[in-house]
Amino acid sequence: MSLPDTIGMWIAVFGTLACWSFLYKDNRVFHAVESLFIGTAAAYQMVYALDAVRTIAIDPLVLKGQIVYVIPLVLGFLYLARVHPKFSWPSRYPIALLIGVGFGLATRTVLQVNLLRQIASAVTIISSDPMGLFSTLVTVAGTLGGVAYFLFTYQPKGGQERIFRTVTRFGRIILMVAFGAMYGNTILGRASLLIGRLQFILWDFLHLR
Amino acid sequence: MSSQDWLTRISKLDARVVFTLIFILMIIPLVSPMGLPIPISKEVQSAFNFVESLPKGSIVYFGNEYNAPAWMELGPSYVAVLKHLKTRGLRFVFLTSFYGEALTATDGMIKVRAGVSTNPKLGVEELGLVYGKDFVDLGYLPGGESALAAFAANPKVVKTDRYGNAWDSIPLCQDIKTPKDFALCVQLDPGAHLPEYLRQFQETYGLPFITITYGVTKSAYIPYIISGQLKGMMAAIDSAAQYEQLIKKPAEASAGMDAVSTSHMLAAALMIIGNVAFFVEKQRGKGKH
Amino acid sequence: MLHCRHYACTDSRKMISEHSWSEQALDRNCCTIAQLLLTLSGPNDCPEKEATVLIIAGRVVQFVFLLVFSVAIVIGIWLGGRRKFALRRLPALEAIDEAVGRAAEMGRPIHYNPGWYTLDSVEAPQTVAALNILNELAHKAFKANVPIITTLIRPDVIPLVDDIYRNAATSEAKPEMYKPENIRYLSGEQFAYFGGVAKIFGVEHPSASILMGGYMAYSLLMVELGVRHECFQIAGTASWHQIPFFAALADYTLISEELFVAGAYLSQDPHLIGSIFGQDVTRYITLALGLMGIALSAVGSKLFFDFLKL
Amino acid sequence: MSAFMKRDVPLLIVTVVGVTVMAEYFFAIKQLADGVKTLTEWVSIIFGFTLALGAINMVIINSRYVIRRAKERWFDSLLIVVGVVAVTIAGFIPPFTRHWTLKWLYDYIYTPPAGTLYGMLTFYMISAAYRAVKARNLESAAFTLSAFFLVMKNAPIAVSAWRGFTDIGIWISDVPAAAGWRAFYIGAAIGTVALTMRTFLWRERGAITGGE
Repeated sequence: MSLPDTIGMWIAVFGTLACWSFLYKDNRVFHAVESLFIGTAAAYQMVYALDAVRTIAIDPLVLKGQIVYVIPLVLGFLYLARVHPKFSWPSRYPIALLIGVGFGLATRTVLQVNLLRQIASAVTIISSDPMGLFSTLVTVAGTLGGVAYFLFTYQPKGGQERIFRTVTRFGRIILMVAFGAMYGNTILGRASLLIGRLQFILWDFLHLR
Repeated sequence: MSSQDWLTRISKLDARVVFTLIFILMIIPLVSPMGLPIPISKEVQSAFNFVESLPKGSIVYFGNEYNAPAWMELGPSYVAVLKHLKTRGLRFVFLTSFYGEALTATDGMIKVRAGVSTNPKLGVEELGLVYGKDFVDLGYLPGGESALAAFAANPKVVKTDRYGNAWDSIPLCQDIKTPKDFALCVQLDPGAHLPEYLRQFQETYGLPFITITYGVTKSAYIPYIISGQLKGMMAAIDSAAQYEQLIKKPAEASAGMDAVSTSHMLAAALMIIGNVAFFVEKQRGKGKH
Repeated sequence: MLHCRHYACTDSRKMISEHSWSEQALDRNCCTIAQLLLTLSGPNDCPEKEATVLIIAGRVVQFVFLLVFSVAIVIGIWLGGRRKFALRRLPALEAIDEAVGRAAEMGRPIHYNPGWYTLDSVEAPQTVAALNILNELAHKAFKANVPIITTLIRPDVIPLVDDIYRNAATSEAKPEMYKPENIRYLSGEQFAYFGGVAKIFGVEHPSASILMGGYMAYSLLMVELGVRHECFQIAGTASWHQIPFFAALADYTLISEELFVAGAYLSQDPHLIGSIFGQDVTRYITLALGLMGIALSAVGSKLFFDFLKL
Repeated sequence: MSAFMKRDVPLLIVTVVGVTVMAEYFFAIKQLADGVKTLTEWVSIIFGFTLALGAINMVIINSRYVIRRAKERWFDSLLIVVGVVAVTIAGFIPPFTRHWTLKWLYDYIYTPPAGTLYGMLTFYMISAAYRAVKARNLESAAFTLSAFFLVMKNAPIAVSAWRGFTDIGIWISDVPAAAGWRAFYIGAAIGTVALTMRTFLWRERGAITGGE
């Protein structure tokens, strides 16, 4: 292994231990490592993004004379003009463009992905054996109850109130089952990353194998 | 000590005590493995069976998408599959088109860079692979799905391999004319790129697929298994361990599985204890009023 | 002529997967750059026949639903101007007053984070919803002389937060509360960002931490940090993979849609409340659609699924 | 400058751009497709500048702490500034991002803390499970039970003791949990459409114009 890689690896070990120390107590070493991490990460992302700006916009503008790229570059500089309080409002133009694109992208597929397909899968009858029918029932009732839970303006009157409360409570319980399942499942993925770290320290550095 | 004290202590246990318990319970099995049994799941078994069924000399295409910090989720399965391919006498090709990092399995430094090892050597290297004959690394073809489409239409669009060798000078590449020359695509998937791969290679060329993905993605991909589009799936460390068991070459994932068991049992035990303590305290509270 | 291999006629479309982000990947298909008018001849034989229909095959139903839902919201906004709608209580949003009150009492700031996603991403609405909440929060907090420290993982929202601070300070006649240094970008890498927030918590001891918007793995670290510093925590997200941690650990939680209505709820603007009624109308439509689907698939008809594929 | 230029034009841009991007998805019109392609390219250019603004914000705030010698703070702030400046210089020296120092920084300064903190989530998940996952009422009982069975399903030792943990775990995630997620997604979809409409109609604009 080359010298930079060797040095780097020792830094990596040190970084790992410094991060773990946070589990015990908030401490200076952890914050020092994290601060360096913050600075490098921010600059690293910026440098790559600006390099992309160079290849996407500046090169075609300068080398090929594609004038249209002046517009996004100006919009980009309006963002930076924000640093001076007097020029703060023009940055709303590029922001408006970003939000427009974001909302457009979000809304155009959201019904298909999050609503229509979910309904289609909710009403699929799994199988006709008793367990399958029971599962289908739970699926259908759970989905409908969960959807009803989100009702904001419905005001039940008289006898409806109890039914409505039962249905939405059931919906809430179903949501909690989903959250619990995700919680339980996530431990596995996180644990495997921790195991990787531990193997690194135990096997490669301490040779405990 | 009265039971009252005992309960209060249990329910107000310092998080650091729990952290220490986790450390101890995960370190012990890594240092002295217990070798607890690892049950094999259907998706992994069927992936293994499919690789077993491929004729000798077939070429396997690796959609090599992944990022270094997540090595432990994808890497062990990846290495296990590579080992299996080699012992079965299959050849393989790597290509990346979504993740510019273009780290490859045969580049042992990936493990070092992922921070999980100081040893820049992977298990596969011991198998004595010959570059250009057993495998070839075509590097990074940028462009995501459109790059995949271009590669599917004409594999020679990748003019050189990762190290700059011309396509025509590589013996293995001579056997690749169309995607139909591949017997299988093993796709590494840290970011839901499977649909793009399926669209470009399966719908047009009917290429069989196995995916190696994150634990959290698993349930999202189960429907692909049911529909038969995926021949198998490995997700997170447990699948990797199962594959290692199937090829009878236990490695890092198998060694880690004891720690998975202990950490999960600890989590379950703590949940039970916490709830019992909570209930007993609640009953006592009721008794008082 | 370019032949577009549309998704509607492939196997993968028939499969229904659970998770939205993978679905979003599924939805990006080659037809977005279609250079031809596509056919509406049904899902089974779509690629080759051509007819002059403007809407891309497989997206007709989606389009109709989007239109119907939008109209329902617009009618809701209109109705809101003429009728008063009562809203179900959202304790998480009422807890915002409690958070401000506590902070004022203790003389400590409030910490706010508007989530992970950039303004141009498909999850942008979550970020904008979070900023709408921040706008209402800023007015309440500045009125009570409580500073808000907004930590950011995405720099593109810096100007928006700055505007919110400035306008809230001006309209509450508390110009001294406008402090640009309380807007802190701490890099776009979630674990570096977390380190920066941990430092801020350690030095400035916020009394409450409000986390809204879309989240990634750092959500758990953030709520645990709040627990460690005994903060009063309100958290809300529509990110399925992080909501479990908020639901388990925060004092109050906004789940999914509740995040999107929060701005309207807090503003008490009758038109916006009306639009929430519009949302409920779309929910009735959704429930009716579901019941129809069940009825049809119970009698063994595939009609419902074929309809959705249009 | 008038309120028109400061407030109305940006709001108009949001609506027009948003509707265009939506229309492009539904209609097969070449001009629309080209327009949206251009827009997304512009967005990726602007995005680079937003990161620059972020870095500037970071340097300004932290250099103030350093200059003031702020208690408990100035040293960390100095490290942040040093990090930003060092990487920026490395990134602007040809061959720019292909310089080996950037790769090295990525491999050894950037990746290890990220990986470690990712793994550290295990500690927090388990300790939080102990502290907070309690059956206080029916809802939290549902959460607790379902988390418990999924944990058992993922533990090989538990599964080899009783195969039933696998079946229960799979049933929970495929049936009730799947139903819960569907309701969650449907809510998110409705909320997104509603927020979009409120924004496009300029009704809810706290975020975009700071409530002006």
